[in-house]
Amino acid sequence: MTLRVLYFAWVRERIGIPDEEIETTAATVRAFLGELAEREERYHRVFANPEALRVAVDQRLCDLDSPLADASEIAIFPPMTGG
Amino acid sequence: MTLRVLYFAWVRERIGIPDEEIETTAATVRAFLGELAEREERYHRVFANPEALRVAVDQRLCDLDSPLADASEIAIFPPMTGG
Amino acid sequence: MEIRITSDPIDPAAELAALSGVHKAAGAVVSFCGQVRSDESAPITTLEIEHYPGMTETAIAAIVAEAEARWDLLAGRVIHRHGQLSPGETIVFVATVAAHRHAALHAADFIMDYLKTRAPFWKKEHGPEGGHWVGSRTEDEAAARRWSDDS
Amino acid sequence: MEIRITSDPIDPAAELAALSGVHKAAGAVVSFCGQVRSDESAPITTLEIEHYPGMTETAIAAIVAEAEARWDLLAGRVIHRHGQLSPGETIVFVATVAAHRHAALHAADFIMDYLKTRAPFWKKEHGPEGGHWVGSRTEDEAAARRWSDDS
Repeated sequence: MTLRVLYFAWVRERIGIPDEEIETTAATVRAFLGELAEREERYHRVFANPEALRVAVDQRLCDLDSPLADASEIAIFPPMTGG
Repeated sequence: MTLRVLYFAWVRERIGIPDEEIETTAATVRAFLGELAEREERYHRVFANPEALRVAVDQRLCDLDSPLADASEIAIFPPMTGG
Repeated sequence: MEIRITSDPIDPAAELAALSGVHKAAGAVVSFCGQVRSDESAPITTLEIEHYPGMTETAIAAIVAEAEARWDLLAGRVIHRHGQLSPGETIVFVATVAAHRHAALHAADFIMDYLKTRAPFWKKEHGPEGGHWVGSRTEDEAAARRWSDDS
Repeated sequence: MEIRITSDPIDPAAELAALSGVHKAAGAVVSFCGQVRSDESAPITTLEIEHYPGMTETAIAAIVAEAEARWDLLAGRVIHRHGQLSPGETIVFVATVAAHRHAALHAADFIMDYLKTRAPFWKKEHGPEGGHWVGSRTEDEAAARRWSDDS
């Protein structure tokens, strides 16, 4: 499937783009982050430690072990610091 | 000693005056309220049940068993309902 | 902290404006307004607030001093009406300014609990069926006790 | 409750004025303003706030819905800035209106804890020594967990 992938805050800065489309067969969020870490070096540096990141699938916060299922959009970012 | 005695809220309304001077030898707040209850009927109705009242001696909240000592002003009122 | 006991109307927006964006180290500004309710089940035309001039100022100053001892506050304000109030009018305005949000929130909560039970004010509600003195609520006494149980 | 996500300045006094004295059954109006701090030890020139358009609205609506399920609220407002802010400016404004004061105070406290940890905003501080992303605070995570432990 094709996922729209969004990056925010320092994840966006380190990857260098705010969003992109990525083809994947990953079954879970964790598996997808593992695929990203295999790409170029700058991806590896960001995604090698997924516990430091937060993920929203189709705009809902979810765990690393959540299924990707029929997702169309995944956003990856640091812990939120609003308020 | 001579005490300036102040009444507030329904205590004031039932006694009928906001303040008066009263001569007493009472050693504690409770003893003084007992003396008041011995006066006219309207005093008796208000002071017979001192647990329902609150007392400030020289503008500080105190217990029924607090000493009157060198007090000059005593205020008697229902539980407060500010805020 | 500034303390005022007044028979003049309180303007919560103006009071908040005077505290917002003023203190450089302030990360949080909390305001609490208590206002005269008028439920359909118990309509009131006027709320009368009696107080004990002299003691009121001392009692509120003691409450504020205790809040300042418990939390790091940069500024604040406690304003309490007395006299005759109409439904919707503000009875009490409490504001707290702090570097961190929990200090500001907890201090405002504490000041309100103590004002309810330790400051010499009494409320009398006047409505179509006459006037009656508002009774103290056991919940208010319990709320005030929270702060001594965990200190 | 009204929710706004905006790059325009927030005027806390005007927001509070719109909620004060409006609801007949309201006994309490609480407001919380979070504002940009600038300590002498860590001076900042600009606070930049990034957010996730689309998800931000949904996340805040979910937080507000949970507050409304937990407490009887008559009205309220959550306004959050994004973009470039200067020291002293208001980042977030939360107001709650309720019949009783603890509902209003606790709901505001809850909404702030959840906004800090569950709404997709990120802060970057810019100062004389460059810019850096603000790290999340473990105290904020712990504060947000308070509300699930006792439910």
